[in-house]
Amino acid sequence: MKYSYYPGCSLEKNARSYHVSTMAIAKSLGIEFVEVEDWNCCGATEYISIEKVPAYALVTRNLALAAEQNGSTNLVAPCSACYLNLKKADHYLGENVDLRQKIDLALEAGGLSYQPGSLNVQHLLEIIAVDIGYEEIEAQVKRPLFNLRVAPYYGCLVPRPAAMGSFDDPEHPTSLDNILKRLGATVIDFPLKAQCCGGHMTQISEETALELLRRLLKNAADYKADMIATLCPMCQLNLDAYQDAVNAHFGTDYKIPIVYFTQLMGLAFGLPADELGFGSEIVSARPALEKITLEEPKPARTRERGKKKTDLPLPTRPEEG
Amino acid sequence: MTHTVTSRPPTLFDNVIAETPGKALNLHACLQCGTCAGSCPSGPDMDHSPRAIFAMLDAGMDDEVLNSNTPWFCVSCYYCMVRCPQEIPITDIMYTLKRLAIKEGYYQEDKAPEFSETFCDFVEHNGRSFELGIAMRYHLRYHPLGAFKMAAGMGLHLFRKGRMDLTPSRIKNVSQLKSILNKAKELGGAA
Amino acid sequence: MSDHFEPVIVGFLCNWCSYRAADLAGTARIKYAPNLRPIRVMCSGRVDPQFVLQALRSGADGVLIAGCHPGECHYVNGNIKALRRFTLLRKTLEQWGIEQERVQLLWASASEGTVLAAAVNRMTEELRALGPLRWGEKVLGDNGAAHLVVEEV
Amino acid sequence: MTDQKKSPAEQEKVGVYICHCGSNIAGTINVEEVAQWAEKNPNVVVARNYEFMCSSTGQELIENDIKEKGLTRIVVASCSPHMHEKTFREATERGGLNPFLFEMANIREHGSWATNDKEAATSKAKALVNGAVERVVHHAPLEKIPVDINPNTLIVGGGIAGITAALELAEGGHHVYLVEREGTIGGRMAQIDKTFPTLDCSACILTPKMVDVGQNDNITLLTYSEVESVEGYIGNFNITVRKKARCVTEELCTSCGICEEKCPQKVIDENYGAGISYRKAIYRSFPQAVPGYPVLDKENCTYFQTGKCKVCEQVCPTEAIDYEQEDKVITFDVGNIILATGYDLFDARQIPQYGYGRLANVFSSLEFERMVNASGPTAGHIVLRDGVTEPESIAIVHCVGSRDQNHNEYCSKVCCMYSLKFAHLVHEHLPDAEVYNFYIDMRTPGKGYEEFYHRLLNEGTHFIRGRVAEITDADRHPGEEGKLIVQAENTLLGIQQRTPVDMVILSAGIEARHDAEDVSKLFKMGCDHDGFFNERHPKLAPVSTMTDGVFIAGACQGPKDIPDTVAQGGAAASQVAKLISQGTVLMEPVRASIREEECSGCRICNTLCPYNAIEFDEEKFVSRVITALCQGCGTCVAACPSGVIDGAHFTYTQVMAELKGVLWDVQSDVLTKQEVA
Repeated sequence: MKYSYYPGCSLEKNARSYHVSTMAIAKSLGIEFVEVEDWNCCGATEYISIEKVPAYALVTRNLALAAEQNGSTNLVAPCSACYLNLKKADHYLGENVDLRQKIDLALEAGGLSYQPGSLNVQHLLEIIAVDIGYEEIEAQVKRPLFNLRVAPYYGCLVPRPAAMGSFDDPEHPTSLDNILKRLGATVIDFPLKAQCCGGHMTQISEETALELLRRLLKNAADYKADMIATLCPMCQLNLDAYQDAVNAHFGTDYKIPIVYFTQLMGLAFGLPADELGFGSEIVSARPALEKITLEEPKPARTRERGKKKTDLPLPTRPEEG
Repeated sequence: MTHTVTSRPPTLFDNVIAETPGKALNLHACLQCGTCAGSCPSGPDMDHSPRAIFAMLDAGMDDEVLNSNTPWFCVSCYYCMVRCPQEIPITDIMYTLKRLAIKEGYYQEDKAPEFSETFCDFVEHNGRSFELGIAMRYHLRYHPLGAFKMAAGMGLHLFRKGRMDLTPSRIKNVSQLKSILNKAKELGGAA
Repeated sequence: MSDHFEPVIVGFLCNWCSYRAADLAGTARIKYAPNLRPIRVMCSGRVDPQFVLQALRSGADGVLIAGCHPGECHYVNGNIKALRRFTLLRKTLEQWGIEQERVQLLWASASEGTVLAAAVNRMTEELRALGPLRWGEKVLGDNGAAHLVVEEV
Repeated sequence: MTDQKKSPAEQEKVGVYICHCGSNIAGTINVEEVAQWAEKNPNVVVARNYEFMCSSTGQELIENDIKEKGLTRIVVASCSPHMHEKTFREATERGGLNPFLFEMANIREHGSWATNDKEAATSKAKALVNGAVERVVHHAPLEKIPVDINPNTLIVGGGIAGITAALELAEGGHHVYLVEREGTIGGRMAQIDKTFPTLDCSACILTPKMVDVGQNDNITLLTYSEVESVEGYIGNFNITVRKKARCVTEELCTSCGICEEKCPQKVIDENYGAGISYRKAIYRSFPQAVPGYPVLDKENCTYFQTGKCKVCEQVCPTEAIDYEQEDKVITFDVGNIILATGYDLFDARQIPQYGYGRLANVFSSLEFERMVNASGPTAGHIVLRDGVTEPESIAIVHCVGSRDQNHNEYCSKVCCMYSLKFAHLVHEHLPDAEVYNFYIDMRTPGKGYEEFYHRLLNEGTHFIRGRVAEITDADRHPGEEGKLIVQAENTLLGIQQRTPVDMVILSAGIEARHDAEDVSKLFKMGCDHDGFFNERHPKLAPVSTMTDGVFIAGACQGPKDIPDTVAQGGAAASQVAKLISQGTVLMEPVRASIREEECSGCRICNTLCPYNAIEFDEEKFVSRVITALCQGCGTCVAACPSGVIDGAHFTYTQVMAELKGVLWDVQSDVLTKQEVA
């Protein structure tokens, strides 16, 4: 399968490991990524806060380039913020005539043009969960992640806003859970899986940001997660790089490695850890990874309806229902 | 969603709707139910809850709205937006409020605008951002102590891990980007 | 296009849904384009293609056929029959170069006054853009020969 | 065409009457001008405008003109024919003309009310009036068709609405077939513990009525049955019902309940038990079930699944168990139908952030109704999902799935009140427990309802104005550990609150039955886009439908509490009783007829007719309409290739005339040449 690939600024440096591991598993899964030539920053959540039309123009230049270079009509972004900005621009331009006309003129000034809807903007998680599919993933597993307790963490911008059509539930997404289960990991029912890491709040009010991070770390720890699997550079950066700050600020002692789900996939696919960018995380993942065993754990006690005699029957879970 | 058009001069309420893409007209249908404020991760730090902001807009308390820190504390998690029973694009409205506040020259010192602006002129000159570099520069510019704390806190870590550099990468066709952005600014005005 | 052209639309409204929808639009004081001239039929299935052709020949710029939603027809499935005839009729009209917008089919239940009003507004706009039908030039040519053919349809 | 031959248009003397309807019409339309203009029409003898044509004086105008001026046709331009067509037809008749020699032009709903543009409204009015005049001259005198009313009635749904309607009719001496899908009648009301605001025990007031139904000779009770087909029309419906096999010989069963007691197979009771209690594979939903004999649920029966067991057969003292029993298909005739099919509860799993199905101690309102009910799984004790622990704090969440564009836009009407009732019941059962009601708006319209709210305020319930954002078990502080945290904005304080509680009750809204649309198709009547059945008129005909002889009652028409439901049950019954005592109804003579001499016998019409009302005469090789079956839709009229089917009162000539009439001002030259030629 062939996709146009928009790495985004983070993957160039701070989230290098995300990029490397993505490329590594792409090989195993037979995905071809064609990087968009001379792409520019998507504007993150900042640019749109200052100026609307330039913000959309900035994003749309990338869409225009991707469409023109036609590597594929499917444009993939591994970074949640980039993914949403690209998708949103494509959506609103199709919907809002006035904005569309302005952007057309702006692009024209750069000798470019873009027809909304001509690209299908996808997040990396979507193509792996939906286009590739769980069966194929399971087929690639050489070293199952037995006994590794992972908290699947989606963050905000992939599941939400669902208005433009989301491939997963905006409140209770399950695709990452399913991927990790197929890798053999023990996936915890992480209540905060789609809660917010604070985004750029670290730059605006550290107080606020640290509290948001604390909630996530505490809850993951309460569920005895060995690590948190993310799919967004911003989430990874905040949870990883500020973990010390959180501990210092709240007098806690969290040591939860934050890794990209692609790194865990690569590991399960039997690829060497150093080719997956392990080691670049600040809270080291090594101790957690050492917990991985060869034999499968006994299946965790699933809540049967009315286990104990006194118990009242439970309604079936949404997934089952 | 039909809304009767009147001849009176546009209020801030009208402008917010006009400047927000998507189903912004739904703002008229706000039930004041508080789902947005109840869902907001950073809500407790806002001086007015998003719901209150909408009520204030309706009441014509324009200064208070534009002075409010509410939009600046929005972390764009979009929970309010997916949960709103009236399908109001709340997160997008928060972006609009930020833009209008800047346009009207409101906003508190050493808050988000500078960070955003730092970010933006970076992008405009290089075509690429590199958050950490920007963060550093932002802190050095606006609160050196903060910057020191940062560096001490995480900056060094990242430095050691080779995840941070202070030289941004540049795109080839910066001139093309510039002409696009300049045209866009000319068309878009501040908001 | 003449600057003040106001299209005339003949509406065949079924007694049970769309005629009542128009009643409701009125009762609810929904203002919409006055260009529609409604004619009541018991069911959209009663709309004989000849009615439509006659309307266009008699100077209407467009015809709106409105019935109950599929599955809600008061007469089980008259509206589906209307749909079939409509599809065929539209094809025929296209042969004569009569634009699709000129003959439209609409589902509007008795509770959908807004739907009907919106449809009339939309259609009026579309026809304003298209301009007068000019049946004579389009279909008849100079001698009325083609006309006779039409009569037979 | 035939009616062209009779009465050449020129000879008719038409009277035109333009109604002001106060300012409703005259305010927008220049009625004076329209009248004067109309009088110019060669067929029009007199055109008047009058303030209120529907007033007795207005009608007398018509009557006198007919007598004095010898009018032969009448046109009234006023409101919708659905309003006053009847009125003016009667006036026409009193004047000595056949009522069908009248035509109405709707210049109010379709005219003055639909635009503010006076000029446009006036010219539209002219067009509509002219259409009516051109049409009416082609009208033919017609007689209404009398149809006998079969005095038997079908009632679908054995809830309180159906029960009420059935008893009203049966006690009035009319026979009723009451069809219920479940094994017993009783419906939702049988699941409920107490009723608001009086708090009397639901079962105590319901079961006597259920018993009455069971004992009334005028009621044929068909439980565990479903209607399969409906043929015919008002007065003469032919019904087919499938009586599902319950594997119990009703004649032999004494309702002793031993089979139920001994059955080894325990099943979660998703239906009556709301999924929170168990039943056996052979069961009665509750002890007071009517009828008293049980139902064997084959899907869960050990014998039917494995071929072994047969315990019930062994223990039954009267050998009433019959595993070979098969579905029975019953057919019967009725004159009228009442649909009282009730509602479904909104499935709270559609709102993941409320945790229903994931968080054990989040309960649906129906689950709580069962739990707090003395005959429920915990004998009325309010406990957590573990079945033993009493909650110390309970949150009641209003508007779950209601007033929400993402789910149901409408207000479910009963939730505020039953949430208040829940709060009260908690205070009653667990005096020390804290109760928090989270609401958007408190809606308590109804006799004694607001007073009930005040009572709850005094009982110390915490009322928090704010729609709940999320319910989570992810604690942030020691105080929240092991609790369910209800997060919402207290909108009156403008602050976000996290309220730790032991138990959450979701006050789920009311939805149309999942299969409401199929049912509406089966009975040939409409339902709105929410799936609730459409009434004929929201104010003046709330229990009638667009289909004559089919009535609706209760929550199948829209969210409703018990008093309203009972009222509608009664109303529907009296509508039916009226028709029964009338004995016959006069139906519009709008019927198709085939001019046999001209029929080519192509038989196209035969298959088109939705009522199989067209038969084919093999000897004469022509088609013929069975008038009694014809409903007058006109599909065949439009389809007849040789145009020999006349749709009375909607003939080709009449519609064409009206058509040309409404287009009087735009007739193109080409056409007039044609007309002349």
